[in-house]
Amino acid sequence: MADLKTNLLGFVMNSPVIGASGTVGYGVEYEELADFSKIGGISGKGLTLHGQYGNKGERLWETPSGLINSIGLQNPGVQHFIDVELNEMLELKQKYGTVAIANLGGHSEEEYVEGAALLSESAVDIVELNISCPNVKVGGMAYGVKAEAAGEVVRMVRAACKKPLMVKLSPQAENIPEMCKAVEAAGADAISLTNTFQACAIDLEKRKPVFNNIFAGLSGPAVRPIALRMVWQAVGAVNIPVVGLGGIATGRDALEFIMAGATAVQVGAANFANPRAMETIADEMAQWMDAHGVKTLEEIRGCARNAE
Amino acid sequence: MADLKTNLLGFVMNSPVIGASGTVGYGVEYEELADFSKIGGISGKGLTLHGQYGNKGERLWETPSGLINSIGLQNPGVQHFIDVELNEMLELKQKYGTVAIANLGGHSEEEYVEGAALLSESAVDIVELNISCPNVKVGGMAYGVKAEAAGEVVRMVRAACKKPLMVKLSPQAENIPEMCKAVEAAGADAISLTNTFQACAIDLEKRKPVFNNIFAGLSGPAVRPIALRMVWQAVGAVNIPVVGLGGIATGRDALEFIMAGATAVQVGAANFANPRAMETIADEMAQWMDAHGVKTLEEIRGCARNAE
Amino acid sequence: MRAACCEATVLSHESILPDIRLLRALWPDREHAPHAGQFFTLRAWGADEAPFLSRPISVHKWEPETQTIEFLYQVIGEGTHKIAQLKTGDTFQLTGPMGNGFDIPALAEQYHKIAVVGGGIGTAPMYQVTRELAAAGVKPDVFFGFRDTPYCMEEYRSIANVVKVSTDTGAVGFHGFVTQLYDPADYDAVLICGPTVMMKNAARICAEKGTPCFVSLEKKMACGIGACLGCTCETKGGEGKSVCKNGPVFDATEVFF
Amino acid sequence: MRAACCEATVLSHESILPDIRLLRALWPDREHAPHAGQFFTLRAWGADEAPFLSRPISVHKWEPETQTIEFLYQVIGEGTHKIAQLKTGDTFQLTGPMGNGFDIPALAEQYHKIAVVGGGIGTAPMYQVTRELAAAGVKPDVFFGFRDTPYCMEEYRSIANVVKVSTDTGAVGFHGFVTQLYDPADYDAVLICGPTVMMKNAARICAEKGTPCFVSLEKKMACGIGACLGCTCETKGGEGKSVCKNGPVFDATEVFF
Ligand SMILES: Cc1cc2nc3c(=O)[nH]c(=O)nc-3n(C[C@H](O)[C@H](O)[C@H](O)COP(=O)(O)OP(=O)(O)OC[C@H]3O[C@@H](n4cnc5c(N)ncnc54)[C@H](O)[C@@H]3O)c2cc1C
Ligand SMILES: Cc1cc2nc3c(=O)[nH]c(=O)nc-3n(C[C@H](O)[C@H](O)[C@H](O)COP(=O)(O)OP(=O)(O)OC[C@H]3O[C@@H](n4cnc5c(N)ncnc54)[C@H](O)[C@@H]3O)c2cc1C
Ligand SMILES: Cc1cc2nc3c(=O)[nH]c(=O)nc-3n(C[C@H](O)[C@H](O)[C@H](O)COP(=O)(O)O)c2cc1C
Ligand SMILES: Cc1cc2nc3c(=O)[nH]c(=O)nc-3n(C[C@H](O)[C@H](O)[C@H](O)COP(=O)(O)O)c2cc1C
Ligand code: FES
Ligand code: FES
Repeated sequence: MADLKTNLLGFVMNSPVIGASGTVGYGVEYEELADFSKIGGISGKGLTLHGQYGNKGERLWETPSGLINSIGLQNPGVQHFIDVELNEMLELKQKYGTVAIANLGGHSEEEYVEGAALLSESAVDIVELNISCPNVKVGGMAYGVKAEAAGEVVRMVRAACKKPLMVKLSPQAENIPEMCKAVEAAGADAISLTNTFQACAIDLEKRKPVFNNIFAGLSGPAVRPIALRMVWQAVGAVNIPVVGLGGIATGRDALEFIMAGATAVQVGAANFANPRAMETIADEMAQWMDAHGVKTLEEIRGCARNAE
Repeated sequence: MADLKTNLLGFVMNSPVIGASGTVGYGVEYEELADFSKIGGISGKGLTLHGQYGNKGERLWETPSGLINSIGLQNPGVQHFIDVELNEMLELKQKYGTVAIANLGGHSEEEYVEGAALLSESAVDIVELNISCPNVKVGGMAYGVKAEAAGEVVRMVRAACKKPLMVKLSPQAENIPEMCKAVEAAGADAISLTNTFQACAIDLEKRKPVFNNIFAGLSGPAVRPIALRMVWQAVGAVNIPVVGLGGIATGRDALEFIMAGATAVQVGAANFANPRAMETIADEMAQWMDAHGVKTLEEIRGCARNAE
Repeated sequence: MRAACCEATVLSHESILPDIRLLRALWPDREHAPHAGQFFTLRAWGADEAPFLSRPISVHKWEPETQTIEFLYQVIGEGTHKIAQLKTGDTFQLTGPMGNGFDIPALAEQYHKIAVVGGGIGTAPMYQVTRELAAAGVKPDVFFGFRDTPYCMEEYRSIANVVKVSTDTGAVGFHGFVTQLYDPADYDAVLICGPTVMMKNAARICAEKGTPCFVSLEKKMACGIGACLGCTCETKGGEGKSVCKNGPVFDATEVFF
Repeated sequence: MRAACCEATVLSHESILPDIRLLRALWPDREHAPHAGQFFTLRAWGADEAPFLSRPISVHKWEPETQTIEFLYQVIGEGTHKIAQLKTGDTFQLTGPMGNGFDIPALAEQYHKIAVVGGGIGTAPMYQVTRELAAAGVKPDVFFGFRDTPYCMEEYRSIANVVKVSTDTGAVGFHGFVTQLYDPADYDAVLICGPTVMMKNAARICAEKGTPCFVSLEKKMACGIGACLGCTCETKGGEGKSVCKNGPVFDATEVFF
């Protein structure tokens, strides 16, 4: 049987399949639905220093093979997370070994730093710095576009945070390789990409944009080929691990990212079409590996780059 | 009955629906399949000064609600186009009124200028300058990313070309509004966007990228929400007409672009799923308009921006 | 007890009206039995097929002995059209039970005169509600409003005290709004499911009369289990609650304010 | 005469082998009649459903009197699986005829001893080819290779001179390659459709013996009508040709070099 064990920043995960931030709550919500022993980790819903309600108006919109969301980082705040939700994540970890990842957003550099400092003192395993949320008007996104701005905020967070730091990139980055290099240079331990793609939908009957913010974030299988391209670029640009995501819905999808060089993968929107998507993806990866005589992911990680 | 007549750069088209470059040959290929009296114009296959074979290896790959292509601007060259294919386009125009658009790519500024100068002397109606093809290694793409580079090449082509000039943008542009402003300032008469999205696919069995160039261009309904967002940004950034495209497959899709402010739309990949897509889209637009008491496109063009 | 995700089998599938269907399915998971006001998400198409999201439908009736669940639903768009294609013996993806539902034991203990109010397809969950109330010893009065043609009303006679119907067209029963059928002052509590305007109206009248009112809300849902925050509704406290997890049933004063 | 896009009706649909199907459909467009070696694209699913592209299938048999077209195809992946679901009376999107096909009148006039060679599902177009050749007065010799089990061979007896079969497993007929069944030197022309390696091999032997050889190529196709340049094959001249429009039938020396 193929061994899916995956070492991410020193944590040995049961599989490379991580629940993507914002789609799996803090893990417990899915506990009875999926076999967590096959899930590598959970990235919790994106946090901001202070809790917030998120966006008003429409929050979800279906598109061909995709979903646009405009949640707007609704969350209970970092301290509440540490007091309550983190403990649930750690219980899951104890039971199943799922690595606990805190996803941190922010509206200013100060907020990022303060939130990261709090998480630094918590029992969370990894901090995923979200510099890429397209759904908050101020902040988030700005850092996701310009490499210098991203490097700056990562440097400040790095200084404030002793936890392994994974920086989550936006597909709106002006230049993916430069962005990757900037966050690596600023002290990131890993990179995850991509967050959602800035998108728009118009409600014909109302003759106005579906979302109050006009733009919102597209994800799901529709974006997978673009996300895979960006992951390919990221792996080529840096020496730190790259966690790939964007539209992964099957074991074959996940293996494409692994063959492009990703250390692990995250699964977001696919959880909505199949609540057992994460488990199914891990199973399908193992099946493919078994059928092809591949024993560990090391044997195939990055193999598609050999011809490069 | 709703009137779909659309004025694009002085040409009154039967409908706002234009066949997108590279997907409808030079029009004649589709003549027996679709009712051309409902089609506004045809943008011919992308030309380069000298004819070229295009890319070797896999050229087509299906993805969820999308298609990745790596044609690589196979074309007979500008002069051959003027001597042969343009005449076919003009025959169509005579029969049905479909505006003849020449799509021009290039590998260097000199090539762009030389090609544009030849087209300037031809009987073509509009020149669509493709500064955005993701499938040619040198050129094309470079101009599509940086606003200054784009402005520069548009300025040179503008000087060499008396024809109405529509500049076709890439979704890989670092900054869509800045890009739009740069090409407007450089003399573009209209903007069309988007071209295909740079994407990647990996063949698991071969354990290598599907395409020889590793990356190729994604289009089809999958990308529509992103393309619509960019078209929204473009309309907000410039005062010249914007022609929207990317994943349009139904009348409703086309109307979203019109409500975002697009003057006309182009239809690409959808022609492959339904050879009568262009005609069907025009019919569906008219049906929606009839059902909603909308008599002309002017009544609704850009209406979704009113709340802005 | 959280939700399970199972392959359910269609036992029967009836057309009640041109756009109304009654789907009976075998719910294989005995451990996850639903109660009144809860819902399931249904998916009668592949994970890779449109629509992207599964569709939430309330429990119309649940028979624990036979593990049979009934869904009463309206065919509206792509998702319900695909569900409507299911034939006896077909299987489909069923996830649930989800949501808090109505807390029938608590309601039956606290209140003695209960009005069950439904509008249109919002009557769907009210059958299980009425049954459970009756079983708990509190036969409610039932007031349903429809546009033109009432449906699935037969079985209420034995489990309700009173059953009254209104229609917008006057075709059947009282010609007018369902809210005109009863006076909240006569009741200890009012339970409502229907179009948002109707619920808001009914809740306002209840508030005026000081009668506790519980409403079952609808929001577009992605996960159905409180994980995505796609279905958040505004609450008086301002913090927002997930309709799928903290609801769909809310004290009306919490969500209409 | 270019292609038309019509809704075609299934007249019958047979399983020949577990993965081989024979689909008979009514092609409504009399003006666009196909000939041997041409193909249609089939779409038994919505324009908004996967797979994105329609699937090209050759004309196995065309009966002008009844406007009946037959497709013999192998169920391989998503597209052919969906086509395989079609039942008698169903309609589907059929576009064609496409491609040059074999120029039977010219072939029959120029050549008198013709070998028709097919490999596996590559035999599908060869039935119409053989019929048209016979009708033009040149009954060909037919040589087909299969992996294990030949299919749809019965009707060749009356329209071919000789019919010989080889199988990879030796289960039926000659145990070996189809190229071992005949000597190109005995023929004025060889017409081939089958796996690329097989065609290349056969074409090489023909070239050695100086026998003209025509091959029917396969390439992934998007438009099928020469508009997208997705199906370009390399040609001796270097300019590249569209398999869908300039082919699928080529003089072997043009494409295998
Ligand atoms: C908790 C709950 C219980 C429900 N119970 C019933 C019931 O018992 N009987 C019944 O007929 N209907 C019920 N509904 C409504 C039902 O979910 C929608 O009618 C259905 O989703 C429409 O889907 P569609 O694809 O057919 O139509 P669409 O055209 O896709 O959508 C029509 C409308 O349905 C709603 N809708 C669409 N997708 C979703 C989604 N993923 N989640 C929630 N709402 C959505 C939206 O308001 C949308 O505008 C319930 C909804 C909720 C939230
Ligand atoms: C001109 C022509 C005539 C053909 N005639 C026949 C025939 O008579 N009988 C028959 O069984 N098969 C025929 N084929 C092959 C048939 O088109 C493929 O088997 C079919 O497209 C497979 O689709 P799928 O979705 O089932 O499998 P997939 O798993 O999607 O694809 C399997 C393989 O089929 C080919 N293929 C996929 N999509 C296309 C496409 N859009 N265009 C062309 N090839 C594609 C590719 O090589 C792919 O690797 C013909 C192909 C061509 C080009
Ligand atoms: C409903 C929803 C909420 C999300 N919330 C967050 C978030 O809070 N923080 C974050 O970094 N990403 C968030 N994302 C982005 C996902 O984590 C992921 O990056 C993106 O959806 C792409 O992956 P997918 O295609 O597998 O969904 C959210 C996505 C969705 C669909
Ligand atoms: C097969 C194919 C070939 C294309 N060739 C060209 C081209 O030569 N020049 C160009 O500007 N765009 C080309 N495009 C891009 C389309 O014109 C269009 O911009 C893109 O496909 C997005 O539209 P769609 O989603 O409707 O296909 C091509 C697209 C496809 C699918
Ligand atoms: S639907 Fe996901 S939180 Fe309610
Ligand atoms: S398939 Fe489009 S040119 Fe051949």
